[in-house]
Amino acid sequence: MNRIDKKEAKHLLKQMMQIRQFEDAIMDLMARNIAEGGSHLYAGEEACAVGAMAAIRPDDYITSTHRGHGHAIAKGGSLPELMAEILGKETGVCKGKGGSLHLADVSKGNLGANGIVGGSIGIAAGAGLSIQLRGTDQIVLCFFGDGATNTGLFHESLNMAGKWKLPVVFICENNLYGMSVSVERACAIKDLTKKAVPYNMPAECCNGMDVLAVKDMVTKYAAKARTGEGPALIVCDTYRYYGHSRSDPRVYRTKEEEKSWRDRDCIITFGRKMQEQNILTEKEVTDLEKEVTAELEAAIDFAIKSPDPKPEELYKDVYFESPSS
Amino acid sequence: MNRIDKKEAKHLLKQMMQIRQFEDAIMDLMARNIAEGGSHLYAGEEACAVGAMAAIRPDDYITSTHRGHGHAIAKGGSLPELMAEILGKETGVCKGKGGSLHLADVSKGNLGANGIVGGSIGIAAGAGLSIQLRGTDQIVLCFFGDGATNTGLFHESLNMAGKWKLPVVFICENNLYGMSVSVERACAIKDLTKKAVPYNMPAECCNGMDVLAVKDMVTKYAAKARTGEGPALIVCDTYRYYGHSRSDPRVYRTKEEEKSWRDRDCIITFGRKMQEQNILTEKEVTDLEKEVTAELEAAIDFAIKSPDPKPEELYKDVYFESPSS
Amino acid sequence: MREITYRQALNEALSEEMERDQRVFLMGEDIAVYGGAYGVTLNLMQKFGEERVRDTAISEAAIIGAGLGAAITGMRPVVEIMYIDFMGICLEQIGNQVAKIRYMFGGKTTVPLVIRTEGGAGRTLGAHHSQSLESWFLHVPGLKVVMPATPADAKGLLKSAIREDNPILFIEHKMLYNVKGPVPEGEYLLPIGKAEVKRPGKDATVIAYSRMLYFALEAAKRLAEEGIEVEVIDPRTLLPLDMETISESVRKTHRAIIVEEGTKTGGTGAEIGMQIIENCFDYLDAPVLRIAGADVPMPKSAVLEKLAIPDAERIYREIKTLVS
Amino acid sequence: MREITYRQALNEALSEEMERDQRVFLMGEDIAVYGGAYGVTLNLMQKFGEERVRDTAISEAAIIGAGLGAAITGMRPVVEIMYIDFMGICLEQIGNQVAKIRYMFGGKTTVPLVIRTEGGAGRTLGAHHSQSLESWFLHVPGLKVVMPATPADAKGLLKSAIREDNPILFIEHKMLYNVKGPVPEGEYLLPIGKAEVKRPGKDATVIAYSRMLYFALEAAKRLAEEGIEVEVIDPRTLLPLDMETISESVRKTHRAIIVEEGTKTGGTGAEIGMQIIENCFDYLDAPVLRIAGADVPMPKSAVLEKLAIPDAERIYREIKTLVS
Ligand SMILES: Cc1ncc(C[n+]2csc(CCOP(=O)(O)OP(=O)(O)O)c2C)c(N)n1
Ligand SMILES: Cc1ncc(C[n+]2csc(CCOP(=O)(O)OP(=O)(O)O)c2C)c(N)n1
Ligand SMILES: [Mg+2]
Ligand SMILES: [Mg+2]
Repeated sequence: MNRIDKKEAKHLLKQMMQIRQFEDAIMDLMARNIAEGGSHLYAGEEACAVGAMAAIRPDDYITSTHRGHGHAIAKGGSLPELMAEILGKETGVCKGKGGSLHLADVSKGNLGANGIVGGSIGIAAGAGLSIQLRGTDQIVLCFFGDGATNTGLFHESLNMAGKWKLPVVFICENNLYGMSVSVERACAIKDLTKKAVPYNMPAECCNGMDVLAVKDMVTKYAAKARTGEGPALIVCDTYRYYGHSRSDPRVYRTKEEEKSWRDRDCIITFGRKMQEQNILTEKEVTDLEKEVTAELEAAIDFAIKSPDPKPEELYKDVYFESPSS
Repeated sequence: MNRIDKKEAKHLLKQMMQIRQFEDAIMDLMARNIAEGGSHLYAGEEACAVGAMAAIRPDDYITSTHRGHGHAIAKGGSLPELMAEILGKETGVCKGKGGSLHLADVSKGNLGANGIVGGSIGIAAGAGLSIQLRGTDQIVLCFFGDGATNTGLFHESLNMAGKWKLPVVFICENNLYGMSVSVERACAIKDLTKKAVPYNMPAECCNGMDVLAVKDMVTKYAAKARTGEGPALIVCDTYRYYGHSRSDPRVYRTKEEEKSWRDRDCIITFGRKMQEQNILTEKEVTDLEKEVTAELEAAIDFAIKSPDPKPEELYKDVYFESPSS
Repeated sequence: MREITYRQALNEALSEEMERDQRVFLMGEDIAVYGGAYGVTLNLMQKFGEERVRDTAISEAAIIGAGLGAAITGMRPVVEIMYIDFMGICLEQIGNQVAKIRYMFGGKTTVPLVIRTEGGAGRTLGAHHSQSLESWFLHVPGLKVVMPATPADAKGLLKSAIREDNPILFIEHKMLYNVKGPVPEGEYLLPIGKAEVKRPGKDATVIAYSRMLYFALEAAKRLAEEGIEVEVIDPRTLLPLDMETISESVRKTHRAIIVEEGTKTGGTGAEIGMQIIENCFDYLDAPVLRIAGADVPMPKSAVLEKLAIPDAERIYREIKTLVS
Repeated sequence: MREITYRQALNEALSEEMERDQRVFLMGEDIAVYGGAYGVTLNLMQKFGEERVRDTAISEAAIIGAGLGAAITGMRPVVEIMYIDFMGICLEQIGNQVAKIRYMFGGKTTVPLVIRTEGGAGRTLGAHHSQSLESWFLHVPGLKVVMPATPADAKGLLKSAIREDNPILFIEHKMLYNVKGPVPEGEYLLPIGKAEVKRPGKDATVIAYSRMLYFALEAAKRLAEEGIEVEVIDPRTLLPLDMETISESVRKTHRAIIVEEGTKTGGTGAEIGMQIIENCFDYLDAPVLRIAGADVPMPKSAVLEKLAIPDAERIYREIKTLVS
């Protein structure tokens, strides 16, 4: 089933590797106290962001979450600028003011990570409404976690999108836990696609460890959204490898469970499959890995060497000041 | 199908008449500028409150809404005290501090009307949790409108109740509109029972113009809640006769629609049915009507003649002050 | 000049801006078919269609979130929250998202969003429909807070607000909608952030806004009859505050009184008062006086409601005591 | 006396009160299995079971609503909101329901509910996890607001809060959890609403709470080395405020400084400052000074974050300028 060509295979694999190495690097930078503050790492879930972004256009929008590095990279963010932002540097994509929880790049259609669980779901609906009012054929991908489906705003926004047939594809990255609380302990039901029932939109589950499965699923519903058929909910089953945050001892899950998911690692399985299908050679895969490592080293170097924001930046950007005033 | 006896028939009919006359009286008091401020009248929906309350015990709890006069009366509130409260008098059930939007009587299990749409649904969940923790076999009836099902708190609370199997029966009084916005224009779906799907609880629709239908439906789910089987959602189809509030010109609905619902009036149809079934005589019905009219006159008289709260009441009851302090 | 009501002035401002700029659209509960709980958006749906004047479900947080999403992707939404009392439902979206997004994004976006709402007591609606919660929003950097008192100010400030590239909370007062006054026709813009001296005087400076401006002016008139000339300033915009105009006045009069309808503790009087202390301490002959609402939830009873907020009589009395 | 951390002191208070009173139970996100984002509830689930220490879904509004429902039907809930930054999600429930229900019901119920949360900057978590939003809650009559700085105060005040029949917002500080101090074992109750002089002095009164208390004390020490003796008062409870203790001090020192971490405009310094003006105007030799956070969303950069909130050096400098 040679569904993709070499170029695309490389692109998908490379983005997943970029995200993985980016996250591993941050783990390391945190251990070395170079990266301060919290960072919710996306390692393990790469297939979701990469598969989803492969299904949309550069002028489409996304909204992201507290676990947003992967989305930012897959939506075309620059590794050095993103890394610098996470270190709070002047050269960061948000000038060091946003940080890990607020990675954003409106110019690339990334309407932002968000420190508030569920906090960007309304923004996604609004971007969809804006598209509808402006009459363009853009769409919005709205990412959020399983935990976010228990916030009120999730429901208010899906109702709005469902009622107005907004061009938004809602993508729930179901990694089984919201921090320490499992889906079973947080939600009255386990099958999260059911959460779309009140909103008159289709919902489907998909293997979030398989980048092509995600891509296909998002392609299907992106097309519907683009042609005015309205929103959908996709639930990607996935897993985060690291703890929720640095200090998380992960008492709420077992080593066996962790291993069972790592056995399905999205990068390894996809690399292997591409080789089995003779789309990529082993050498191409290892070369890609090396290429990404070099990119990451450069990005880290850039970020570390970048200056901190200047003190006067503190008061800048609170308000837009029109040139005339 | 003589399912009820004379005593109960009288009780149900009388409560519905009390509510109807209460609301009509307030309409009149507002026209005469004796009742100030807003009042959302329950006329037309009486079968919901009366049928529901007939299915529970005095030590059960309810939470109510901005349209809460009917619930307060059916939960055993005293007509003079309720009327006095609506006029803001010292003798009111809340000493004139709550008013129409905040009728409450914790001693009778009425945890309060609420000025915030959806605002009491979390309180209902909490009362259910309290029952569960205290280990009693009480239950909670949580009333709200169709419009409230679009608030975030509705969903957060139903999820909590569903997950923890709290003894709460959620009762949606679907009167087709949230203020001026019809269910069709506000909700992505028309069948509001679907809103329970994500919360692992049964949901059923019922004729909210038929007091016995409501009673039967609530009886069924109250029994389940009481025995630990968890919550349920009941959607009562009903209609409010007056506008949303005094100033509402009702441009969003037609005279024909209004008439079609009035043709199904809960008091008339129930009175007629009881006569057809030889449970009540015509005279008993008219006597009941007169009895209620007399009660209402006394209540209005009491309320009008009651004094306003004393100025020093302004600062009282903000905090509980322990006798020792 | 023709006289129209505060309600009509607002309606006209919305209508003119929607005609001028296709990107402007309205969204809120009961604003389209019903024309707004207080009638401010009457007939706009008929004029501009259901696409641009949208009734929403009862979902305040999503209304704000959607407004923000639209604002950062090319539209200029004006959203309505029916009562300021409901702000606690969507304050996260306003405080964390709307107001902070520009800063968090390193200045790489603008947020041309107007959030209209109304507040205030006077209709004996009780604790959930009578509040004056503007002071919460003074504590939200990134937001601007506008509170017009007169029909002309309402029009001029709303039109300017819609043209701003910063998010604005625009707070009307339920008891002012029927107030009439002269309002310029057509293009009429007032600067956001500029106070106005509504009555000149020399013996004390009274800062009052929204409905309280009327009570302050009434009190000032009575005081004038007794030879006490107070200067009455309406800040109109509470954030940012025009301290230049206020300080200039206080340095002249040596006394400052702030009148606000909201509950006193943590209210706007605290902030305005402290800014006066910081800017004019050496000029003050008396402590800055706060005349404010009682620190209680708003009671239903008309008698208690009246006692819970300042009125002209109380303002008159308190100023007289201060100045004498 | 044994020394334990602020975190341990809080944990001990919860544990003791749960043992003492079966009606006390805990509810919040990640408080049971995980033991709380900052570890305050560690091991309490193991001790008291999953019924009484409950993990919830991410549903802040329902957490507050359910806490209230339980509180008025016989329980004494202690609920946790993980960050004060999330309060905008549930402020409607706190402001309109929790705080007002007693009054609206004509005094016919009590609300024994404690809402624990934490705030503050210092961990470069950016704009959504670093705020100090206590001043919003000063404007909510019916609520009490407690903010302990020391481990002993944390224990004594939390135990008292749980025994109160009024709703209490109990605000901890993320940078204080590891701070150690002497804490009495067993029964130890401190009165809600009582300030404490943390360091006596005569040249100026510094009012500082939560983490800022430590910075103020550090500044005071440095000033003392230069012969300037400032009195440092920790109000501990912000609502109601112990103005007796504060006024007494200001009347003695003739100067007042308020230090707060939150953004300045509309902050607690405004309210405390105005109360000082109202109570001590004639005793003041200088304007009341507010030392507060910058009026900006909290930036991520560690360098900017440090500049955004007061520190000991800045407090020292500003007081020195004021006193000299
Ligand atoms: C409104 C809100 N509540 C709580 C938190 C704290 N918090 C941050 S991430 C998280 C878990 C989110 O779970 P989920 O949505 O499943 O995303 P995941 O972390 O699993 O990717 C929590 C509780 C928050 N940031 N915002
Ligand atoms: C949170 C909130 N939003 C808006 C309002 C204004 N409002 C009061 S009643 C109402 C309609 C409620 O509709 P529904 O829940 O169907 O109840 P009904 O009035 O039909 O009984 C609205 C929008 C409010 N009180 N609270
Ligand atoms: Mg998750
Ligand atoms: Mg309705």
